[in-house]
Amino acid sequence: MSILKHREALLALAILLLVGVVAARFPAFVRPGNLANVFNDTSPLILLAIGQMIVILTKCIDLSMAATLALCGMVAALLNGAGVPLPLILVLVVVLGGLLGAVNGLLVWKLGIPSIVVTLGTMTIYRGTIFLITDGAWVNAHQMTDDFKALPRAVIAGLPVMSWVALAAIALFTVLLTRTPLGRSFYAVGGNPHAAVYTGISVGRTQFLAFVIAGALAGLTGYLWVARYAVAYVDIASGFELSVVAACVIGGVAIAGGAGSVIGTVMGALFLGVINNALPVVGISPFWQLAISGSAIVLAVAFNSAQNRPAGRIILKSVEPR
Amino acid sequence: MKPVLSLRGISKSFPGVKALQGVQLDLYPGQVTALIGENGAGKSTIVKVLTGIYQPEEGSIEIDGTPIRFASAQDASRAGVTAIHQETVLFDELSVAENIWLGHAPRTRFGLIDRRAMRTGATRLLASIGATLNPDLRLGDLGIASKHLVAIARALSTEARVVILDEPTAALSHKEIHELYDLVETLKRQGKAILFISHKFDEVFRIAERYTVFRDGQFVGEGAMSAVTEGELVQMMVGRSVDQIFPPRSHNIGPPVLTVAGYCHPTEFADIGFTLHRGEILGFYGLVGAGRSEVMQALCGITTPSKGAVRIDGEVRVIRSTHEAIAAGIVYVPEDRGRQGAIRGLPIFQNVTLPSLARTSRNGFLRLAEEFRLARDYTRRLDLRASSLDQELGLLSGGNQQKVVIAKWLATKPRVIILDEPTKGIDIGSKAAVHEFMAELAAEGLAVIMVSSEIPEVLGMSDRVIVMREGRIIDEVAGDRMTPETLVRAAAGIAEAA
Amino acid sequence: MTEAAKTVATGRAIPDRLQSRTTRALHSWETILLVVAVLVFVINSFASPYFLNAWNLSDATFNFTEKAMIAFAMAMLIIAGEIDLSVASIIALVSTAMGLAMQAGAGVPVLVGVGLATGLFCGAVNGLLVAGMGLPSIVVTIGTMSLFRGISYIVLGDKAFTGYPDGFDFFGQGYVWWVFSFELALFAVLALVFWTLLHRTNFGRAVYAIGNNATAAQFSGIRVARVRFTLFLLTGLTSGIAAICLTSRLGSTRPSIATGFELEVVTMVVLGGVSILGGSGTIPGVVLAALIMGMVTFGFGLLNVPGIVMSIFLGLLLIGVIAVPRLIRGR
Amino acid sequence: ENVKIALLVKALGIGFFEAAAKGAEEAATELGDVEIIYTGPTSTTAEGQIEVINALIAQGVDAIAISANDPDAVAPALKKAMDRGITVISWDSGVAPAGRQMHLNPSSSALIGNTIIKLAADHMPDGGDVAILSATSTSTNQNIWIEEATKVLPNYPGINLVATVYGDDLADKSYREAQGLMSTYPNLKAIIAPTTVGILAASQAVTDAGKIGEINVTGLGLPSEMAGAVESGATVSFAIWNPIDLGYSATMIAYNLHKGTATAAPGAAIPMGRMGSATLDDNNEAAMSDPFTYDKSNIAEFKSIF
Ligand SMILES: Nc1ncnc2c1ncn2[C@@H]1O[C@H](COP(=O)(O)OP(=O)(O)OP(=O)(O)O)[C@@H](O)[C@H]1O
Ligand SMILES: Nc1ncnc2c1ncn2[C@@H]1O[C@H](COP(=O)(O)OP(=O)(O)OP(=O)(O)O)[C@@H](O)[C@H]1O
Ligand SMILES: [Mg+2]
Ligand SMILES: [Mg+2]
Repeated sequence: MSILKHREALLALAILLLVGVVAARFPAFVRPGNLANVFNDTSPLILLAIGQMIVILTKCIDLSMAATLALCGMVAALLNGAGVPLPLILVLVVVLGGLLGAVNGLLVWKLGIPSIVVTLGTMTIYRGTIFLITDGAWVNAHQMTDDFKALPRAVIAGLPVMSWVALAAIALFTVLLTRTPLGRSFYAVGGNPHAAVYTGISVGRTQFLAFVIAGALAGLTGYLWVARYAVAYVDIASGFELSVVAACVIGGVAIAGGAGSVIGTVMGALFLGVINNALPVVGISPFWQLAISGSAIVLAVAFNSAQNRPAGRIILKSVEPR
Repeated sequence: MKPVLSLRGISKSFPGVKALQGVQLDLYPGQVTALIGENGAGKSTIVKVLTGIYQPEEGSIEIDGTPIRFASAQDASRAGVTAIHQETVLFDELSVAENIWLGHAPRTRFGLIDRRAMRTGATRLLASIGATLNPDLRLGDLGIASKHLVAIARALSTEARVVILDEPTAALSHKEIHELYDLVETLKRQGKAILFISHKFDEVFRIAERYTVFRDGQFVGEGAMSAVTEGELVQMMVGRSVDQIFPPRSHNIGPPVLTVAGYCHPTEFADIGFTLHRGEILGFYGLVGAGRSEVMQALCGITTPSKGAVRIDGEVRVIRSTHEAIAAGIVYVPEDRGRQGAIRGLPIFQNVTLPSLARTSRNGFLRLAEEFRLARDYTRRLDLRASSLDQELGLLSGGNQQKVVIAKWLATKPRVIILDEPTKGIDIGSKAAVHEFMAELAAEGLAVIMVSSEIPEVLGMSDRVIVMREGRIIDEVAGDRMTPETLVRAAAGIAEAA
Repeated sequence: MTEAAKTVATGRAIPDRLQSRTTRALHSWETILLVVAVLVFVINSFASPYFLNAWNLSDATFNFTEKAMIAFAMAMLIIAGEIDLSVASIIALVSTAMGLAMQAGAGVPVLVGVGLATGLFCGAVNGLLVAGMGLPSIVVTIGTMSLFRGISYIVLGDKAFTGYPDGFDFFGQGYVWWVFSFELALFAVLALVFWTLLHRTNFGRAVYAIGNNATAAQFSGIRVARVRFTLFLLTGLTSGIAAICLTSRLGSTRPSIATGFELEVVTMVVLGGVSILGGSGTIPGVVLAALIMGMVTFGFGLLNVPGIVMSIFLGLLLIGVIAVPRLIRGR
Repeated sequence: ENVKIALLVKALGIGFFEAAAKGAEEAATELGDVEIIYTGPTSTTAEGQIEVINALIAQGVDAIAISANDPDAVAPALKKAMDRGITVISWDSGVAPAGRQMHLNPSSSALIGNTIIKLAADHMPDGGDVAILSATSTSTNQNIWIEEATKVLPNYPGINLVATVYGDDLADKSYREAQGLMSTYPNLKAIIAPTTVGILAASQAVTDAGKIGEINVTGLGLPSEMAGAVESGATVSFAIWNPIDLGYSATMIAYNLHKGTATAAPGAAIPMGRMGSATLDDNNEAAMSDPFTYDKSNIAEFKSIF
């Protein structure tokens, strides 16, 4: 635990440093309004990264999250077009997202197909489904009702609802992961699947639940995304799955499962969010963005593994020559 | 007396193996029942059936005379059956308290985990078995013995009526083994029914009231411990009598082959020096964790020593990889067969030839005919039982896997062979075979190092014994000094009796 | 099996093989793939009148040749228990490097040299991070995936390299004989090379051993880190070769070149029966998977079915070919 | 035997191209013996378009009219198509001369470049900062327009172009880029987006930032998609040519070239049905018509058409 805390503190420091460097040249960047903006902008990444983290905890990976987001977002837009009331849409996208996650989970659980293969397949299937139900047509701002578009940007106590959703998810999942049997079983299943069976935890079922949670989060984010950017089409958030994995990795989630925390993941996402938002401000060409986040990932991995290296037994310290 | 738990006609098979065929087992309150059988007899399998991890194809489980089904480990735990399994089954990333309570943690009013209750409960349980561990520590930061204590505390946390111990002493030191015996006594007094699995007859006779014997997945017999002798038990286990455990040795010792001097490692060992001769068996004794394996692994290029010299036939050799070690004629048969020795997914013949590929191939290209020839030679020599040489190694029984692993090292035609705990967890029958084989190797002029934690084995097999403690050589024992007493004192760091 | 074991116990000699090689081949994954491939071929011939035409089939091979070249090396890497998600980005970086060389006035041989060297260099970076520092390959290569392509964005930004010298177009557009393109010939040659490497050499055996149990392989004297490093070099090299072909075929370089190739390559490898968990798989399987994927996309293309519908089909195929046998076996 | 003309677009599903496809069908009906194959990749990549081109060649279509994702990368594949006797023209977003017989610009590039600057300048009497939000960095047509716009910039004193960013024709990326522009340049007065995806996203971003009236979003957009922005005031005016006309004209040209009723050579005039005729310049390029400006006064009339 102490190593984990240590790592998160360092990551927080790195983010502060980054913000500080930017602020040194552009003080406007650290205006609370702008920082809130950065957070709001990073909210979808945070939401997805939390879901992905839970999946990774159980020794799986979900490459279909972005596709789930896109499909649920499109369905939300279509339901809106069909006159379905907003609260019902919200429920439906979360359920749909959960169902799509459940498909992944069932294939992993019941057929024992490795998650990377399953989600590689469902990733294209889910995205293709959007094309099948829309024929590729876009849903544009003028085809959406105002209240549909307004929800994520409605400001409550100084922050848009989108940010509040992310904050709520952070709180909810911190409690879930640290204080409920289900949460601890995610760690157990990933940390030592063999032992989990002996403890009466079903590895497959737990992995299934992780996929359902990830799917439901992606579904909710799908609505938020579509409503915020006021557009839905086949390709939204394409490639986002890799940013999500990157956020987890930078946040110290062990890709082998069993280790990681919500707060670390959130900071991993914020780290990427700050970079994305700061680059244009600092005047660095956006073409640098990819290389910078790539380097950050490699450094984070190297750093995490250096921290996790067993220190050795140091048995010799008690054997001083007499 | 009525049994608390009884099994009738239990069968369980795995692809290719009938692990259990209609076996029976009874456990009585306040009594220890010893389950005895060779490797692969099905002991661990019945434990897994009892704890709901495997579901048997046939048979019934009764608790207090009522039939019951265990669909999962949780069912069994609710019914009052708990086990300390043969393999450690804990979670490095979770805290001590969480490891103890995972799956049945105390809850607060809101249904959340009650961390305070968990912590105090853990402290209480640990105290009851004489351990003082901080329940907030990450389990991964603990040593092996402490982990074992946590496993025991976990088993006690469920208020079980039936406690199963599957080879609990295999990983423990002398002192800890005795603490465990005390604990078993306490549990007995509390009226719990105990199933105790062990290959060590002395401890079985010491703590058990009853015995049950399995052979090849079948029930052979049961009865009171007081009404049976060691010889009869062995007879039941193997279906024949095993009279002599250690083979006669021709102590025909030749010139030095391997000389080690001033060997050090930054964290694991220091100042190791010894000489090994042709035709000699050199024993390495020490408690678990003494650093013997690390020394051997350094000699074979798996870990890197910080300084020191290794000479083979008087010539200084620097060994930085296992590849170079094999070229120099040193091979290491590792203690952890499943992880370090056997490649279960590959066919038997490929396992055998893996370290010898340089010999069986031409210019880097494989020659299957050569490989089969080599594999045939060595598997025959070790009397391997398998249906074909291209069978996957993982489909063989543990003892046969071990034979393939040994064959693979012999096939490299080494000059020095290091066997690390060659008989750990092996039944008496196979043990004798391995011992005989070691004696043969030495007689053929091979230099043998045997790392072992079993005193009778060390004394019975070795020409000389080196004792290690905390990463250093404490003593070298030969001739008249080769007594159990000397070894135990040296290993435990107790001064020679005045 | 118990029975077999008993009879053997008396005879002692253990037979080399129980099943003949043909029996074994008939029960293999490759046979399933072959059946699927033939089915796809037959269905396509009926579905479109344009399918059975030598030139059309030859054009269709361009849909998979470049990806398949990488897939051979990727298959070995995955069998050894690692993965390289940066291959498409290596293509971008290699293509950019060749563009820079071209601007500096390099001729065709130099361009090819630069391409291969850059590919090897990228492979070495991955190899160093994974084999040298012991980092998990999946995250390392997600990182270098951004890094390599990122460098190419930094160099090129919104520009493109065009105007590759005459003769350079041969690699992606030239024909060796009749309808057989240079790319197709190279694909065949590489298939043979990698088949030999994986199935007929000590190196290939080491790859399987590492994928099954790396610790035991190390204890058996296999230089695990060196093998892993070499495998990353190979994916780097084949990505470099693919980059030369693709750049030549497109006649230009953009930083967005080959976007999304990595997942198609992995799909091809997995469809080819390589276990994503490492330890098993064959090159013929990958060749068949490449043919299937190429024919499916081409067949759908002839019917003017949008690409995304093809990818649904491939996604279903990917899950289906793995799920169906498991379902039949009752898992 | 029908003439098979493939209308190959950057990606399926984009409103602009859907409208162009309508125009192509209109031309087909008018000509009577034409079959339109409306096709394209699902994302805007050159590799995707090449696979489609290969499939079109294999089907033996008579003509391909392409709006290219990359002018250079698709050229070899299109050259192969021409070698096999297929008529190839590009429209909207062009192809390098080696890969097509002629290119139909929706309007003259110079005119478009001037128009997008003028639309911004008209509502900035005191001058100020403007920024451009384009499509992908490789989009041929956008790059040319931006180049032309930069050329005429000196004619608009006081107008200061501070940045050009790329939203890749992705709504979310364009939105974020627009946000970035607003936070980086606090004095920004206008965002010019010469792409229908970008202008829509930028007007949404400006609306969300509460900067309607402060920042004017303009550029090229579709009336149906922009109606809301014009009503809210985020966009005062924008321009576009009629995509239906564009699809119609491209089809007509492809048909005429295929039938041999016209040849693609500098100076030639190729008939485009109701749109008159296209006169080729030295690069074998032609312009269809002038862009048309939409604002509050006429948007209602056009938003139901395209
Ligand atoms: N998961 C499994 N898959 C296949 N075979 C198995 C499995 N588990 C056990 N077996 C086989 O079942 C038989 C009984 O094994 P079991 O582990 O119960 O033996 P054991 O008596 O506990 O032996 P040991 O003394 O070595 O612990 C062996 O032949 C073993 O190879
Ligand atoms: N203090 C400790 N902390 C953590 N792990 C330990 C400690 N002591 C021993 N171990 C572990 O216990 C195992 C046995 O240790 P080691 O191999 O050094 O002892 P050995 O004398 O060779 O014992 P063995 O007889 O089991 O071979 C090793 O895997 C080691 O990692
Ligand atoms: Mg056992
Ligand atoms: Mg050891």
